[in-house]
Amino acid sequence: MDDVLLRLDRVSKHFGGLKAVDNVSFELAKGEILGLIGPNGAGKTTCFNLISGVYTPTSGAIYLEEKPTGGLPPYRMASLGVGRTFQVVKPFSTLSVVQNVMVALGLKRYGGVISSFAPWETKKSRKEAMTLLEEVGIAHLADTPSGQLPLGNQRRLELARALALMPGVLLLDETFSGLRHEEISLLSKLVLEVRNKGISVLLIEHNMKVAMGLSDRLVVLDHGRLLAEGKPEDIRSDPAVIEAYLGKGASANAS
Amino acid sequence: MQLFIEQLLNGVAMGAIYSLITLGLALVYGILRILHVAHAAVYTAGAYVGLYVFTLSGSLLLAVPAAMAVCAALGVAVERFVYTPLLRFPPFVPLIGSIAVFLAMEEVFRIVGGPYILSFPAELPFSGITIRGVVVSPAILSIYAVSAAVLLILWFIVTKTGLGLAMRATSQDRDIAGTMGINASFTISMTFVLGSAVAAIAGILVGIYYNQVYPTMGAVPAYKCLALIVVGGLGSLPGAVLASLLLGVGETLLIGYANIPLPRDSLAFIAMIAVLLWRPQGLLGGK
Amino acid sequence: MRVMKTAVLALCVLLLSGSLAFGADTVKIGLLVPLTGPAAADGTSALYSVQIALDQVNAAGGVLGKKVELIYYDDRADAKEAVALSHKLIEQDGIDAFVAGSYSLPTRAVAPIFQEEGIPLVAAYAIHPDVTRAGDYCFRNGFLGMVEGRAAGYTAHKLLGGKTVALLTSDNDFGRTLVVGFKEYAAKYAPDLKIVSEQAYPFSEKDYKPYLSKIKELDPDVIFASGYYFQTGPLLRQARELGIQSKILGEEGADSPKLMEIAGDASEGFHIVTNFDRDDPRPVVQDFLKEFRSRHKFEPDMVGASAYDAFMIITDGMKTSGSTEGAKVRDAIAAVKDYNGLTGIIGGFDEIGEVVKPVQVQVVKEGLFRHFGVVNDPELIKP
Amino acid sequence: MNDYSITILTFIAIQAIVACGLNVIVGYAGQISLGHAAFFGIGAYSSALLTTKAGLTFWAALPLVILITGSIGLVLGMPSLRLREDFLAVTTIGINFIVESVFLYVPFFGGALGLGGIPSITFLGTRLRGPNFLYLCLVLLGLVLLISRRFTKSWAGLACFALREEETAASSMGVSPIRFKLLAFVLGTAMAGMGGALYAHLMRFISATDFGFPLSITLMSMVVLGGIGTLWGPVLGALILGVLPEVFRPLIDYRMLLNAAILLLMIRFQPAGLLGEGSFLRGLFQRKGGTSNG
Amino acid sequence: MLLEVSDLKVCYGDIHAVEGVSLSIGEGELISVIGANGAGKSSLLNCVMGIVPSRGGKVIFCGRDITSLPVHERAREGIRIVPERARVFPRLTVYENLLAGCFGMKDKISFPEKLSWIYGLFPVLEERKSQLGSTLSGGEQQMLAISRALISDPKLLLVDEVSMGLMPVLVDKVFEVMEMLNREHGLTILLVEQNALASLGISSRSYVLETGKIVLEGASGDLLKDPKVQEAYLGL
Repeated sequence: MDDVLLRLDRVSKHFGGLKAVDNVSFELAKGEILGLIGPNGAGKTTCFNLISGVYTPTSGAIYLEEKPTGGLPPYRMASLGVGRTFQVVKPFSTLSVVQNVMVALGLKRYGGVISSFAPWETKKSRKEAMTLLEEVGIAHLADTPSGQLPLGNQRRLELARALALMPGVLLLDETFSGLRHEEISLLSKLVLEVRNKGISVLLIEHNMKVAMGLSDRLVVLDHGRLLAEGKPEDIRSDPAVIEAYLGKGASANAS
Repeated sequence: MQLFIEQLLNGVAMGAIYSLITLGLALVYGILRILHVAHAAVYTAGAYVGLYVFTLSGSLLLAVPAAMAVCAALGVAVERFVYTPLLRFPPFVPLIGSIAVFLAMEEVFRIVGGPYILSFPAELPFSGITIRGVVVSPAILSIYAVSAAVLLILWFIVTKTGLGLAMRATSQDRDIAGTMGINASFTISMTFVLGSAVAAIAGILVGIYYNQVYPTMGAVPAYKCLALIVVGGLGSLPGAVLASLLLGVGETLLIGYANIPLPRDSLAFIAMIAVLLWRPQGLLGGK
Repeated sequence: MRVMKTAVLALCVLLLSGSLAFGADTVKIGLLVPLTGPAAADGTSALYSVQIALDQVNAAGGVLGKKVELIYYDDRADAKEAVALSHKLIEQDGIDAFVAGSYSLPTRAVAPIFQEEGIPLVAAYAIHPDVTRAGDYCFRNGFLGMVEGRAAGYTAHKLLGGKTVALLTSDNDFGRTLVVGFKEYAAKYAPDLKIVSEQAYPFSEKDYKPYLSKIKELDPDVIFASGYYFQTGPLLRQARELGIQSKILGEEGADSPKLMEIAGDASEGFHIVTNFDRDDPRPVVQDFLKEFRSRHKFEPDMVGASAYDAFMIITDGMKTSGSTEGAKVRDAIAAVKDYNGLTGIIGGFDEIGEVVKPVQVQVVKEGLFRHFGVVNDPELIKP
Repeated sequence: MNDYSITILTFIAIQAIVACGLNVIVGYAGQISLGHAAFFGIGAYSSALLTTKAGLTFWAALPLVILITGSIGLVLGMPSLRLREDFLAVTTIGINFIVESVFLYVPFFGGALGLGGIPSITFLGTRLRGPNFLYLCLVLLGLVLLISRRFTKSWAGLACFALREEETAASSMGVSPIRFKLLAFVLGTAMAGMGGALYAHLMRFISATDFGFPLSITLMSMVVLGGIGTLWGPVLGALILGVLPEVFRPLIDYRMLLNAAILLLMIRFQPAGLLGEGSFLRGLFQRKGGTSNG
Repeated sequence: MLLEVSDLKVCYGDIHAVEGVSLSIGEGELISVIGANGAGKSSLLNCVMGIVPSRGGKVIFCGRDITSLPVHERAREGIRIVPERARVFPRLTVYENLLAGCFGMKDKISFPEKLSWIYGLFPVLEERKSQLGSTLSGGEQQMLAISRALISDPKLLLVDEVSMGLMPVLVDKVFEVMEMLNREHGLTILLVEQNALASLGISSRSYVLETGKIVLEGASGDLLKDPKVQEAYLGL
């Protein structure tokens, strides 16, 4: 692929003796939706933390537009265009919903001494934030403290926040879990729209229907290792995947 | 050489006293994650109650248990009325509560016991020994004996008894300990009982050793011992003892052999910052 | 927000302006003493002694036919509080003169205020040199560190016959100037006196063995151990426990009956240089001792005696000048000569306001401070 | 008002300035600091030295004092980047003790004798004293409040709030923890330095014990009591803790006990502070709508 | 019925995690609750155990209303939990972890007996009995968590996402043990799982939880065939 945006090259992350991510390589193309699936504890979120700079890889390298990024802290990754959501939602609890989004809108301001002292609550920034909140469907909650939102809306807020960074890559960590059916379809549509704007999406998803439905390609992790990679229909019928997911006994049962 | 051994013996005795106070702090930090500054007031209370009962009865055998009992009650009261209700707030809220308790209790000691230094005229039932010119005073002997006994008993309770198991389990995972039938709030109170009773012993020991009991005697230990539990690794009991002994010996030797321009009490904090730069989790702390 | 601000401000002003004193027909003398906090013991001593002085003056008919009123506040030995309270004493209470019964830091902070207002100030035991340098209204009844240091040198050399001395001082302003005075004496008057070691310990020290172990090896004739009684007491005990045989000399900070309680038998034969001689047969001393002992269940100390004198010097100045006017009282105090004080015969005050009087040397015998000697060489006691 | 009330109010205003600085660190950026008195002291000592030894006027020294204190704040704020909360708390206590002992034991800082002879402040040729000094303090307090308010409304302030709430998330939103934590330390300690300079020239004599750990506790209590992270909280806290001991003054023996007891009761029953979330005062005084951020 | 839960509600602040769940378990049953991440499964289980408070509804155990009992008293009534991610005590040895498991047990004499039974069940624990909990691998920690719950001979065992992060072999093993405990020892088990297939495979009845509410319930065999379940949870 010549328009590769993000590339993981034999990346490993060890915690003490635990190999959370073990020699994983995959690529994300521009404008692609790539699903990252695997059983609980397979290392998916660790992968996200490596890409977004929360963790530094034990070995291997990560390239963004072919520039190595390993070791850059999260805020540098954010300014390079990596936006993410968190599996365990991390709202800025006492800040209102719209302020949460503004934090991300400030990305371009935080670098300069003068620009970082400009006031944040301007008509322009509020309008930008409100547009994003409307997109994810929580504009009516703009002035509620984000800590008081139900989980579903907090997930939408996470998405709005990540979008506010105007990222080149969007990392969605189980953004759909805990949502109702109609919410899932609304946000799925949004993810597709985002992709159509040329933003690449890497998503972790447990709901197979959603994962299979949204993704152009899937990467399956198991015990930190890359188990399979391919189009949804291939993955669906891959016996190794079924076994990893459902256990041996189950694989016989299911097939 | 003789000087060196005397200094060393001294330093270990200082360290032993530190460790008796520090242990209570480490116990409390381990189970509640609170910096228990008021512990130093409990220690002062131990000295006062011990002295009072000793003056009335003339017997240390009565004074020590009485002081332990009163301090245990005091510790539990602080836990119940100040810490437990403030646990859900950021840690500096209970910390300020703790400091307020400490200051209030210092005032109570002054009002009840007077501002003057009281003497603790207990005669120790044995005399000192001299080995090859090295003088070991009865006070130092008793500090060794008492602190060794206390550490041993504490070690036994913490590692060998059901209560100790409950304490350790509660400090590592309070909810899960509860699911095993461990009554967390009772266990926490018992932790305060233990720590405070040991502090009472330390108070009496210091009172006798220096022959002084006064309202502000807790002021230095209150904060210095915080540095010690940080050096030891917050909540680690062996760490607390190790840090105390190291500091006791280190202070003594530094004063004895080097003319340092800074006072002894800031040494603990300098040591703490040095240790933190090297091992941010403390000497024996886990991650 | 604005509502809140004004409300709180109004409340505060209301609270502050609560207790305006009304000018009554009394002579008012102000006193600041630390009654809470770490210095509470000294403040309490000073207060008790001044109260005895007050009652004695009033029993004898007061000053200029008026009763004397004592207005005292607790300054916690804190400079900020002392500054605010001195304003309170001056404006709300309208005092005529002031007894500084507190430590150096607060006293030094308030001295310029009284100087500016023209109110005479007599410091009881604050030792910072700047107290009297604030101006001509400021006097001190206690010794400067230099004086007492020289006297200590003299005592160690002449009275105790020492040839070698180890210096072990409390590391605070007083301790340091004492050492300077001691060394000055040694350099000027006693070329045969050898200072074998010099150490300082921090104020909150409890464990003196590291220092003492060092001294023990040197085995000096005299140890000059400056410090307060709660420092010197344990120090004496620990020295004797270590088997140190040297004579030990302390200073006025150790002048408290608590010393003997703390040190026990180890205090026997301990010498101090101080400004209070309990064996002085003059009635002023013996009456005070009797009165203090009957009022309180413990022995008076040097801090109290010095505060007593500070109060008495002021009332005496009022009597001799026949006025309570600041300038006149100041002149009267400045002109004091051979005043019969509790802390000895006060020769007078020098041009800066420092007292000139003999330094007392006391020794502990059978658990009591007893007369040992006097240093009254004018060269040595000159401030 | 008489000089007594003015003196008390002047001290309150100075402490409010310093408490506002602490509030920037603790309230806005969520970093614990129990050694704030050290920076108050650094401000006081640097102003004292600049005006006595270097012969500068107060007005010339003030910007330098703010610069010096802020720079030292930058360096001593570094532990906050590495240590978790409780370790940081104890470390800042340690910084306070160490700074105090440096002042006390290094002869350059006057040692145990303290520093005296600090000139008073002159303004347009007249010496500032009494009410005029208070006005100066109030003007600077107003300035500090203005800066605080402006800070909460700036992107930098928003970044600090985000860091306070969720460091990982904030970092993933492009907020550099290093930059903004240190910024808060610099700003907060510079305010403390300004307060220190005022204190030095008010007292005209300073000594190390004026800047000990108990003062740090008082400052922290002011912030917590008034309402951590609120604009007016530190001022209200300073006012209460400044006036309370004066109210209790007639009860000589029980004064400090009552003071401590009231602090304890307030912490116990209004732990979020008097102007904090869910307090009774906030209900009374907070304007509708515009929240003052947390 | 051994356990009856009616209209149970759990909130965290203003967030509703469980919104009126009712379920019941008879003695000797093995029941599973399946659902996606964030459906409220763990909250439900933690609320039955008493770790999180309920905001409404009732929990009745052995005919006794235990809704307001604190967690340790529920434990003493005979409820035990295998928590999510095992949560073994990291700085206690394996042996001490097991000892803590029977803290409230009156009859201490049977402890060695129980211990050898556990060691028979999971021999690896005996090998590691003096190692600290934190040094065990993920699978060993799960085994320890199960053993710690079993050693007190509970009346009801709550199992929270035991398959999380385990190798398939171990998942199979763990589920086999669950099935065995239920069949051979008559242990009542309430299983909460994301791994729908495996848990439907061993349970008799199941509930499907979605966003805090029960949306489906019935015999596990029927649910396995339910198209909605197949689509959402089995990925088929």
